[in-house]
Amino acid sequence: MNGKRRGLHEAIAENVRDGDAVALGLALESGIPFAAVHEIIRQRKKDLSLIGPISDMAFDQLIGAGTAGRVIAAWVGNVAGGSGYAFRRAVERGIPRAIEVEDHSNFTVGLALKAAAMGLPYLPTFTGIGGDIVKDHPRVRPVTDPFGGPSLLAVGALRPDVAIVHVQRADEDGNAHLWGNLGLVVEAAYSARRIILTCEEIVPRDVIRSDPNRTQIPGFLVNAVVEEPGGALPASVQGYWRRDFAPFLDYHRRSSTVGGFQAWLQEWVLDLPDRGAYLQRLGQPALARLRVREERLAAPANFAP
Amino acid sequence: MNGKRRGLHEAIAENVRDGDAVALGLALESGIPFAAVHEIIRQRKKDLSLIGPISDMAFDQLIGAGTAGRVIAAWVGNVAGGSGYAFRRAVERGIPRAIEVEDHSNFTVGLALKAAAMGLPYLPTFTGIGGDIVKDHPRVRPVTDPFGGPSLLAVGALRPDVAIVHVQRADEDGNAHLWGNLGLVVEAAYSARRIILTCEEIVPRDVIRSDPNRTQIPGFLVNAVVEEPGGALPASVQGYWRRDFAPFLDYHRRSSTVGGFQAWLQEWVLDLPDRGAYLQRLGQPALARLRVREERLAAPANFAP
Amino acid sequence: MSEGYTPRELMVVAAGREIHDLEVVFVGMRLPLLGFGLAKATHAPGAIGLFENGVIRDRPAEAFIYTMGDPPNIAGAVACVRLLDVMSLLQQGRVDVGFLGGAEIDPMGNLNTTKTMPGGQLVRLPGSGGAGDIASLAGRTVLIMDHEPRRFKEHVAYITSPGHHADRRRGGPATLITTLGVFDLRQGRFRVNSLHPGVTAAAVRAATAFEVELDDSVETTTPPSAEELAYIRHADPEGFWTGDPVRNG
Amino acid sequence: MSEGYTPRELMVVAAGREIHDLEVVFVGMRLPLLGFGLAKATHAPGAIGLFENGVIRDRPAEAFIYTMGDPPNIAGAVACVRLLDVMSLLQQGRVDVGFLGGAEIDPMGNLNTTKTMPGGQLVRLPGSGGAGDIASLAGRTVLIMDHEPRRFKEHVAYITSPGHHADRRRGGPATLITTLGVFDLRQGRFRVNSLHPGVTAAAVRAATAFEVELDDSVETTTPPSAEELAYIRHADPEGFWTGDPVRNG
Repeated sequence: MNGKRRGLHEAIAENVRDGDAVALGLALESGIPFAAVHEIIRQRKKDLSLIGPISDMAFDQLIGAGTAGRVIAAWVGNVAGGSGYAFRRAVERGIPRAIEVEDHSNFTVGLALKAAAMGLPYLPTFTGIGGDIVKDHPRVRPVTDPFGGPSLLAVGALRPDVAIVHVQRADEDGNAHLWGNLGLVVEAAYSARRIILTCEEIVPRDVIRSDPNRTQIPGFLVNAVVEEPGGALPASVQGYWRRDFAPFLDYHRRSSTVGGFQAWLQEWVLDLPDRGAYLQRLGQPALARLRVREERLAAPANFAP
Repeated sequence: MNGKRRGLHEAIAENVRDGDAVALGLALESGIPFAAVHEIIRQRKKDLSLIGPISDMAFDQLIGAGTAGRVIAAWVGNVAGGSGYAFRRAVERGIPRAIEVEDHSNFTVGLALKAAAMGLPYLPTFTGIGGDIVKDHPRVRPVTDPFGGPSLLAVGALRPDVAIVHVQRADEDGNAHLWGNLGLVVEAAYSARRIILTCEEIVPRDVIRSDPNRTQIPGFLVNAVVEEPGGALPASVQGYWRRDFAPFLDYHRRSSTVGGFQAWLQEWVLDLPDRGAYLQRLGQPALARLRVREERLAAPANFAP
Repeated sequence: MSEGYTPRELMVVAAGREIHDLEVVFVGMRLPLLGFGLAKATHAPGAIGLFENGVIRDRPAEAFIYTMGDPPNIAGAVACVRLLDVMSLLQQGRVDVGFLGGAEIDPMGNLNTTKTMPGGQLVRLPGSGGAGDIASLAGRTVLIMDHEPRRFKEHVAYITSPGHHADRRRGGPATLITTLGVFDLRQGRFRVNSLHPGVTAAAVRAATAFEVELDDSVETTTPPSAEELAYIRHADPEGFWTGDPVRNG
Repeated sequence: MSEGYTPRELMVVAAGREIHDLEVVFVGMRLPLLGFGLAKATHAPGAIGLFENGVIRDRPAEAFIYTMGDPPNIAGAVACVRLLDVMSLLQQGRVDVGFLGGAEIDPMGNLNTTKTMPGGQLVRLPGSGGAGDIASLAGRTVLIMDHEPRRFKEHVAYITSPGHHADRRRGGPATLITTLGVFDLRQGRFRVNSLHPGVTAAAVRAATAFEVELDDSVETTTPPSAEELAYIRHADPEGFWTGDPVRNG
C-alpha cells in the first residue's frame, strides 16, 4: 500500500513486531494511545519492551495481557489509584509471566531517549547520584568531567523500535501538530526507528504548513498515520477530550485480582474489534460529557512572509 | 523600578556590563536584535564576548565599534555579502582593537549553550572530528564512550552573562511568544544568567497564556522586557517585518574601509538616539514596504479544558 | 473555624508556608499542588510552578485537576515545554524547592517509592517518576508523609529519592511535613519544628522507628486561618485530597 | 535552449541530479537551494529539505529568498524546530546528503572557509556556520566550488569541513561540482565524472593544483533541459545566483 495512511489494525500489524521495544505514553498523563495499546493486546504481541516515563495504566494493561517481557520506565501504575496490580503481579509473582524492570527516573529515561535522538551513545547527568536507581544499572555508568569538575553519570542511549504517539492532527505525510503536554514525545519520536501516529483528525497539508512551529514530529520520521478520533480515551487530549476519570478507577478496582483483570480485558479489549466499538460501548452520554465543545483558541500567529 | 518593563536604554544599561559574555543573533538570520546591538554601541560597552551561531552583520558592527574583545561563534560576516570587513580588520590587523576568536560550528556552539542550559559541564558529540575547528580548542576535549563505542569530543558548557532575544510578543512578566525560526534561542535563554527581551508588542498576559506551547522563553528567566517594534530591522520578524536587504549590502559596501565604517556608524547608530529615530531615518516608504500587512494565520488550536 | 479542619488541610497549609515569594517550585500533585495554590493566593503571589510534564504556571489551574496532565492544568499555563527542558532547569539549579512523598523514609530523608519487603515478601511500588530527579537536583525539598511506624524506618528498603549524602552538590531535604508535625531535616539531622495541635511527643516517638530530636518546649503548628481554609475548600471542594473522617481543632 | 544557459545554471542542474527521491537533504543556500527545488520539481518529488536554523520543508519556498531565515522559507514549512533538533537528526545519520562550498579544497575534499594565508598574509573568512557539521555527519556530501587554481590546493590552510579521513564514521565527500566539471570524490580519490560542455582536460589541470584522474574518454555533463532551465529561471528570475556574464551552449 502506498502512502502512510493506515487503519490501526494494519498500522500495528506492520510496525509492531514480537520482541520490539515500544515507546508510548510519552506525553505523560495526556494523549496516551490507548487505542493502539488495546490493538497490540488484541494482536497478542509478545516479548515487548515497554518504554515510557510514567505510563499510567497503559503499561499495566499490556503487562497484565502478557505482551511485555521488559519495562523501561520511571513509574508504572495507575495515576488515579496508585499501584498497578498487573505490574505488581508480574514483578512479584511472575503472573502472567515474569518481566524484567529497568527502573528509571523521568529524567534518566528522557536522557536515554535523547541520547539516541542525538545520535550519541550516552548523555551525562547529575541526577540520581546517591540513590539506588542508578546503582548497578545496565544503562548507567560513571563518567568523569574532562574539564575537571565533579564526576557524573552517563545514561546510555535507548532507541525504541517503534514509538506510538497520539496527536491532535496530522497530514497524510505524518507531519503532526501536537499541543498541550509535550513530555518526551519529541525525544521518543526522533529516536525511534519507526513511528505510528494516531490522531484526532487527518487534515489537509496546508493546515499543518500554516503553523510549522506546532509540528512536533516531522512526517519524514513517521511510518503510519492513523485517523483514530478518541484514540487516547480515557486519557485527555487538549481541546478534544477531557480525561475520563472513572475508567481509571474502575480498572484499578477490577484489576486487583487476576480474574477481575481478565474480565476487564475481555469486556473492554478482547471482545471489541476496534476503537469504534470501544467508543460505542462507552456510550453517547459519556462521549458527550467528555468531548470538549468549548473553544479557547490560541491567540493568532501570523506567518505571512 | 518594579516589574520588568524597561526602555531599551535602561535595559542595556542595567543588564550589559563591560566584559560580559553576550549572546545574540540566536535565531540566525531573523529576529536579530539590531536595536539592542546599536544601543550597546551607543553606550560604548567594552570587552564584550560575543556569542552566537551565525551573527550576520550584527557582530561585525559590534566589533567595528570596538565593543568586543572576543567572539565565540560559528560564522561572522554578512550573509548578504560574505566577509565581515570589521571582523577581518580586527582579526587581521587589530583595528580598532585585537580580538580573540573562538571558532565553532553551529552544532558545537549550540552544544556549548545546551550544556549550560542543562546544568552540565559538557555535552559529547561526533561533529568536527578530522577538522581543525576542534583542534587545540579551549572548549573541546576528547572523551571516551563509557559503553565502549568510538571516542567522542566533549564540548564544554558556555554560559552567557546575558542573552538578548527579539520576539513577536511578550507579556510584562517576560513570557515570550516566538514563532518562525528558533535556531538556538531556547538554549541561549535557558543558559544565560540574564535575559533582555525586545518584542514587537507587549500583550496582556492572557494572550500568552492562550497558547503556552508558543512560549519559547518562560518569563521567570527574563530580566527586562522592552517593547521595541521594528527592533530587529533590517532582519526579518515572521508576520511583522520582511527582511530589508539593501541595508546589508549598503553596510557591506561602506564598511570595507575604516572611514566608510565610521561614517556608517555615525549615520545609523551614533547620531540616532534610539530605535524610533532609526525607523524615522529609514522613512515611511521603506517601513511601509517592509511591514507585513498580509495575514496567513496559524490554523486554530483549541486549548479549552 | 467553627467547622474545624482536617489533618490534610493542616498539611496543605504547612506545605504552602514552605514556599517563599518569587520562588520556582517543582510542584507535584495532591497536597503540594494545593499548597502551591494557597501560597500563590496568600504570601507568595510571585511563585512559579513547574511540572515534570513540561507545564509552567504562574497561577493555579482554574478547575480541579486529578493529574498534572489534565486539560485545566494546560489551559492558562504560561508555557508548555518538553520534560527535558524543565529537567534542565532543575539540573541547572533554577528550581528553588520541590515537593516529594514516599512509602518509606529514613532519618537522612531518603525516600522509597520503588519496592518494600514487608516480612521478606517483595511489594513492588510504581517507582520514581520525577521524584528521584527533584530529590537530586532541587535547591531544597519538602517531604510530605503519613506518619506511621511502617513508613518511618531506620533504613529504607530502596533509595528512590536520595536524601542527605556525602556526594550531594546542592539541596536535600529541608522540611518534612507529616500527619503529626513539621520536622527540620537540614544538615542530615531530624529535628521537630512543630507538632500539630493535640499531638504529643510520645505519639511521634511511637510512630517513628528512629531517634527524633524532640523536647517538651516544642512549638505547636499554627492552625489554618479562615482565609487559608477558604482557599483550600474552594480548590478542593469535595475534599478529594484533603477530606478526612477525623476533624481536628 | 535558444538562449543558452549560464555555468551556474548548469551547476544547479548538476546539484539537483545529486538528490534522489525521498532523500533527506541538508540544503544550504544559493545553488544547492535551487538544485533542491529543481529536484523536487522533477525527479525527486519526495525529497525533504532541512535547514540549520531548524526549518524543514517538503516544497521550495514560494518566493525568492536571500537567506534561509527569510519569511518565505518559514511560511509553508512543514516544521520549524530548534537548530539542535536538526543537528541531532544529522548526527543520528538521518540526513542522506548535504551541500557544501568553500574558499579552498584539497584532494581529500577538505574544505576551508575559515582563513587563508595568501603570500603569508592572514585573510580571515567567516568560518564554518553549519558546514563543518554537515561535512562531519551527513550520509554523503556534495561540494560546489568555483574552479580556480587559488582554490584547488594540495593542502588547504585550515580544515573547516573535514573531507575523507581515517576516523570518519560515515559519509564524506561524494561529488564535487565546479565551474568546469563534475568530480567523483568517493573513497578519497579525485576522479572526473564529466566535464561541462566545451571544457578541456587541460583547462581542468590548469585550474587544479593537484593530480586529477582524468583521461580523454571523459563524458560531457548533460546540459540543462528546457524544463530544468524553466524551473531555474522561475525560481531565480533575476539571475541573482545563477546569472553570469558568460553564457554557454
